[in-house]
Amino acid sequence: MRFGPTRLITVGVVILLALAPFLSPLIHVDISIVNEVLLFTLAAMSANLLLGYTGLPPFGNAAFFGLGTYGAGLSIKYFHVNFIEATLLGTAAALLGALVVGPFLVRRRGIYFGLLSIAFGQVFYFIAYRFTDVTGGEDGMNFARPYLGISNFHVTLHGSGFYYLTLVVFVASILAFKLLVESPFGRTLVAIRQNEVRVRYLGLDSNRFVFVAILISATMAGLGGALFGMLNNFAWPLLMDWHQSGDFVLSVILGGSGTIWGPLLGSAIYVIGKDIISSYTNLWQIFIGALFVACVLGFPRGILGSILARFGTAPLSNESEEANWTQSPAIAADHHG
Amino acid sequence: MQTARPGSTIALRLAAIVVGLGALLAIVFLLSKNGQVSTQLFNGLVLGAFYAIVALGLSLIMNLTGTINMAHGSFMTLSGYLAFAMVSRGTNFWFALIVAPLMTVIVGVLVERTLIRPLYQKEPIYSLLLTFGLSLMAEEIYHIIWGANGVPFSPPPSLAGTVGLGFMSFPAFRLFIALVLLLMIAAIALFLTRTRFGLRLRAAVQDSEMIAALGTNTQVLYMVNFALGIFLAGVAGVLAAGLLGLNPTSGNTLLMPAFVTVIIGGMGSLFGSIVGGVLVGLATSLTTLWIPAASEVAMYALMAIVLTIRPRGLFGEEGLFG
Amino acid sequence: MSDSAFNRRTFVKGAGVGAAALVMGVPAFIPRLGEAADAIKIGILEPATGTYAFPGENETIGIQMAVDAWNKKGGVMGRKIETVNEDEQSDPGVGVQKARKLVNQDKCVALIGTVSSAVSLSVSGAANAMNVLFLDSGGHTDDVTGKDCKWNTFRTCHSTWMEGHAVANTLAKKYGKKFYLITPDYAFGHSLETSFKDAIGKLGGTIVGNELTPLGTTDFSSYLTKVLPARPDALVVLVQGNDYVNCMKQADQFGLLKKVPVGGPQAELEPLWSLPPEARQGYWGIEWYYKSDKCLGAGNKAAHQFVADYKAQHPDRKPPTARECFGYVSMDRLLQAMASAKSTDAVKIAKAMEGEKFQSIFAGTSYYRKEDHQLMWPMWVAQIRPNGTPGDPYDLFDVVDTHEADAIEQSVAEKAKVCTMNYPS
Amino acid sequence: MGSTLLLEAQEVSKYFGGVHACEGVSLGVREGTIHAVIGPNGAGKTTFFNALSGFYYPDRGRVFFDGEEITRMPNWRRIERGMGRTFQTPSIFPELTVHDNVALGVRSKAGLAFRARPPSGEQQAVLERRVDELLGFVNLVRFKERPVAELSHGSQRLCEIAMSLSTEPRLVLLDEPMAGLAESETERIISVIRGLHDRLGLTVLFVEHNMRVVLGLAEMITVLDRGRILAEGTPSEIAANEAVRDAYLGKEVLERV
Repeated sequence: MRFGPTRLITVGVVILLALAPFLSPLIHVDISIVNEVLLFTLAAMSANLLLGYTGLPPFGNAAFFGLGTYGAGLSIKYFHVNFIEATLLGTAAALLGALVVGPFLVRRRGIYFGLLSIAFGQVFYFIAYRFTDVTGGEDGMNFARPYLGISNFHVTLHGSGFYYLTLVVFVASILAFKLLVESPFGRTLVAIRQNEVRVRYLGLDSNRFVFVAILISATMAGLGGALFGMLNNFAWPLLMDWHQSGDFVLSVILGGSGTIWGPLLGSAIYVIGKDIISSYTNLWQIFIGALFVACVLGFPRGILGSILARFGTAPLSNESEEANWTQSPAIAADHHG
Repeated sequence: MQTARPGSTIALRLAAIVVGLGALLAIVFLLSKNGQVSTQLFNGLVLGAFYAIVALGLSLIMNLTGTINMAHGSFMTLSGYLAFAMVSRGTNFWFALIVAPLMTVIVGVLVERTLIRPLYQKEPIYSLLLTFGLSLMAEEIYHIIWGANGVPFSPPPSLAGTVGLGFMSFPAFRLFIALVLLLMIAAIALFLTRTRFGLRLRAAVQDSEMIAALGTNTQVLYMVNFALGIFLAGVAGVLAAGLLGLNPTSGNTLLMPAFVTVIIGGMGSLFGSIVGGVLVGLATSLTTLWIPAASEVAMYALMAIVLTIRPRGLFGEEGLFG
Repeated sequence: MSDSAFNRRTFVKGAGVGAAALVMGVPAFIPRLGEAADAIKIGILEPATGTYAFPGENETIGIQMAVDAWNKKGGVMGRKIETVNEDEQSDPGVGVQKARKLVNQDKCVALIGTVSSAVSLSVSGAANAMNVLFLDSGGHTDDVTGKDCKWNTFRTCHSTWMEGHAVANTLAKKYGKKFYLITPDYAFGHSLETSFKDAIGKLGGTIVGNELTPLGTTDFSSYLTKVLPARPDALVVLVQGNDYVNCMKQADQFGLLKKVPVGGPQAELEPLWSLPPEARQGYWGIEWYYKSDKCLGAGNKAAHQFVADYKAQHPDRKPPTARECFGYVSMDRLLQAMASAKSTDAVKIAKAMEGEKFQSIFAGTSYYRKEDHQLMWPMWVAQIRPNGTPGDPYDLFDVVDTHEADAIEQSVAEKAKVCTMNYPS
Repeated sequence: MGSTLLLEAQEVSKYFGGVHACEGVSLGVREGTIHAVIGPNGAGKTTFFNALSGFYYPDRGRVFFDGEEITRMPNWRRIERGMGRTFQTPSIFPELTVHDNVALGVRSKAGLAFRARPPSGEQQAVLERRVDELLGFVNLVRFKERPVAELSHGSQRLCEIAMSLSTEPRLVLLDEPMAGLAESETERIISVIRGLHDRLGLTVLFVEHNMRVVLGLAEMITVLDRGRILAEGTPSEIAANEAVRDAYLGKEVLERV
């Protein structure tokens, strides 16, 4: 096993995250914000799987995130489940949502994928918003943080305890993500991003890959959402709004799409930056807007992407051909003549 | 494969619009015994014309350069505020209706030249994020200049009150809006079919390699096209300020329906934007009449149905975004 | 010319650059203003951006005026009062995050603020989890002092139940028995609707139509055209904020306001000021008014002084609205309770606030009810003067009625069915 | 020369709007032959090719592969059945290395592409051997670890041919394999195409408008003009055909042959 710079960075990041409860007060940031960064990153990674690896612009991932939150919240509120059960149920809710909308999305590419994913996301948003009797509607829904639920281990985690639990889930997710994108399946996704027509002419049903990618993406977002719900003990419809999806996508691009650690970097800058700026000025929206502009004009490959490109290990560029922004007839061919 | 399009297509489509609108109006008159339905249809048409004009601007910009302008709503708001600033200083409404959009166009062109132009060769997601950032900034800037509270902006007294149409009475300002929007749609159609520049624009939209062949300066084409889109947004912005309200976020509320309009009509089709606008307007206003609870979802449902049947929207053309 | 040249965070001047540096990931400790070791810190959570920014600004000013007044008197228990502002962005999630930050990082001993009911509820829950006092200054939904009531949460503004019941009487008296409702289709609207229906039912009135309009509706024409055919005696508008502006503006354009009288349980000055005069009509429930002795109390020096101080301190702003009153009363009572409890312990302050009778910047004597922590104060009904009064274009309300709290709020027995206070043991 | 038809098109038509890109074209490709489709620009060659390979479906007519009707079979399934194709502009994964480009197809054929588990050491060794074999065939072994985008146009095309062979097809469709190539590169491609037939025993159908190449390479030629079949026959028959001469062939070309 080589102990190269990548591994060094990985270990460094994990150590930094492990020390966060002690470091974050130094920059006047509550540990719950760092906690939020990790969960936000899970959602950003789920967006990255579609955007950076498969080449589809995911503007509906907030809906899956929110399904995770509501799934966990509702099951706690109405069925009094424990922490682990709530996490699993929330994740399952997101997966279920993806199973419903996936078939509609799977044949779309480019802008149409993006806009259709917004539309389906908004449908979930309106469901949460309308079912006031169940979800609390616009007012949102309070619920208690459940017991952890490992055999007789009746503990409710708070503050750093909850943070470390999240960190474990997070590190496991990052590892799983890395294995996934380096697996044959992941490589096929990257190939789809670069040239889907060729993938099909190598005898692979690309829609099948896209469908599974959507399911995996939704599951990751749902996992993040479920934990996010229990972090805040609150679920509210705005979580599912497409603006939230836009924040995930920005974080991916800011950090570097198509990279493993990019979403973490992007989410950290976005979430912590917003938290800090909005504490110091009411004009924070101008700064966040400027961040969007600066990111697009200054770091089109993302911060991590630019750094990696400098050191020669170029990540997948975002400037692939038009390939996935146009929908070749060859892709929809088996459904539309 | 050369898929030559007959030059008269646009004219034919225009005729189709006129016939279609005529048919709708006929329905309105047939149903006029039920004043509610006819008024509602009329409302839907006015609303639809609004969506259409906003969508037309979005569509022009999107078609030629692949820029998804999330700041379109902010330009509408800006135009509204500029008109408000003029009118509240005693300027005449009609003057403001023309000049505010033109001033907005200047801002728009500056933004296009400095910020959006570098992104033309990149994936649309970049311009989308950039313009989204701009809209965040714009909202806060309007807040600083004009305050967080909405400002009172009303149409001139000559357009106040209602007009009796025989079968129903309708707000004069809404009729005026319908008229202006129809005129603008007609003017755009004429511009695109009858002027050299318009023809080039259309050619360029269909095949970006053709611009070079035509010897047209691409950058100028992009700029004028953007300006045109913003001008449409500007006029819509002033009218919307009079009809709805004017506050830092008001333009953005029209943005999502306009995007849905573009998708339903089909990207790449200006005609589609017009038809899409009318459909979205009618769908929204009729669902509020019959199934109010579904009114928000109506346009998304319409979009999902259209895309399931026609993946490129009603009049979408191949090759442009798919 | 602008309202918002005013910047709440006066201490921030120049900190924007520092914040920009922070965003680039430079770890730095930027101390907040003062940091006087023995100051008592209180966290203000108000929307500074988005649709509710204006009421948010107004509540903040009210809060700040109370703080200034107490600091001038030497603070509480000899300690200065310091406030830390956070923008809750009208987003319940942000509200929770900011609440935690104010308590955990800034060491605030109490939280105050919010405009949107959703944020009030989420902050109320978060504050409860941290055992911190929360004064809901401006979120109206019944649940805050109803089924979601918490020992640590006190509400100053009126509940939707009070609003619905206050105006019903006047509308029935002035207009008749048949009403057509335009209701915002979310939790706040539904509870306002329930309350109004209850009140009007008891008065023998009927609802001949009810339009549920989504929050953020821009085009109300579809709903408004259904009103006339139903032949109501009055149109009752429950929507708020920008929706209120759109609704009234379009009701005017459709000529509806000339044919059907209009009114509603809650009209705020903020949206009314952004309406053109011809769309300002009717009888409305109001929560406080800067120019009426009915509201302020004829001989109530404190109230008149507050209005005068406000004008002196903020010469460029429009007159104070009910939002300034909410902010002021909330903060003033919080500090008073702290002073009487001689402690910053949340439970002790809460106990000191419960049931304590007081007079403030409005007419009469009132108290935060022990059973639900709702401030029991009157509501008023006003007729709108479209163009204000000579010399004061902002003077839109002609206050006609006063409704005492006991007559319009649910009884203690009713409340006991949904709300139980569980103090930490 | 086998006598069964490996690929058969019956009256295939494809319209774009009002344009009849391809009208009632029938054609049979006998197993083990090299068959060419020629015609001037805009004759509908590529449209016909796309309809055969399932890039899109024909509006009318039927297509058979090895006796099975495949008219509306998804393109990826045709590859499973034993078709392979290249495109006018090489369709490759520009950012991946030559090795990875070809390996994807090999994994696809081996049924490993959909798996989240990395292949076992044994499987991997088999895969690598197959990749080397394919690269050896097109003579690109030396570029194995280079991103395809860095290769010359001709090498990219060779890489694409190796990719289309990676799924072990029985029939290879080549869309203008010589388009945009320099003389020397053309020779390489020609010898590879011959190799497909002679060494691998594959059936080849290709579109080309370089007449010299066609006449020298194909055993059977179909001439398209304005979306219809103009003539069909052996190279010598085509070279002698008056209609073809008039419609399409420059005289000097024929004389040079």
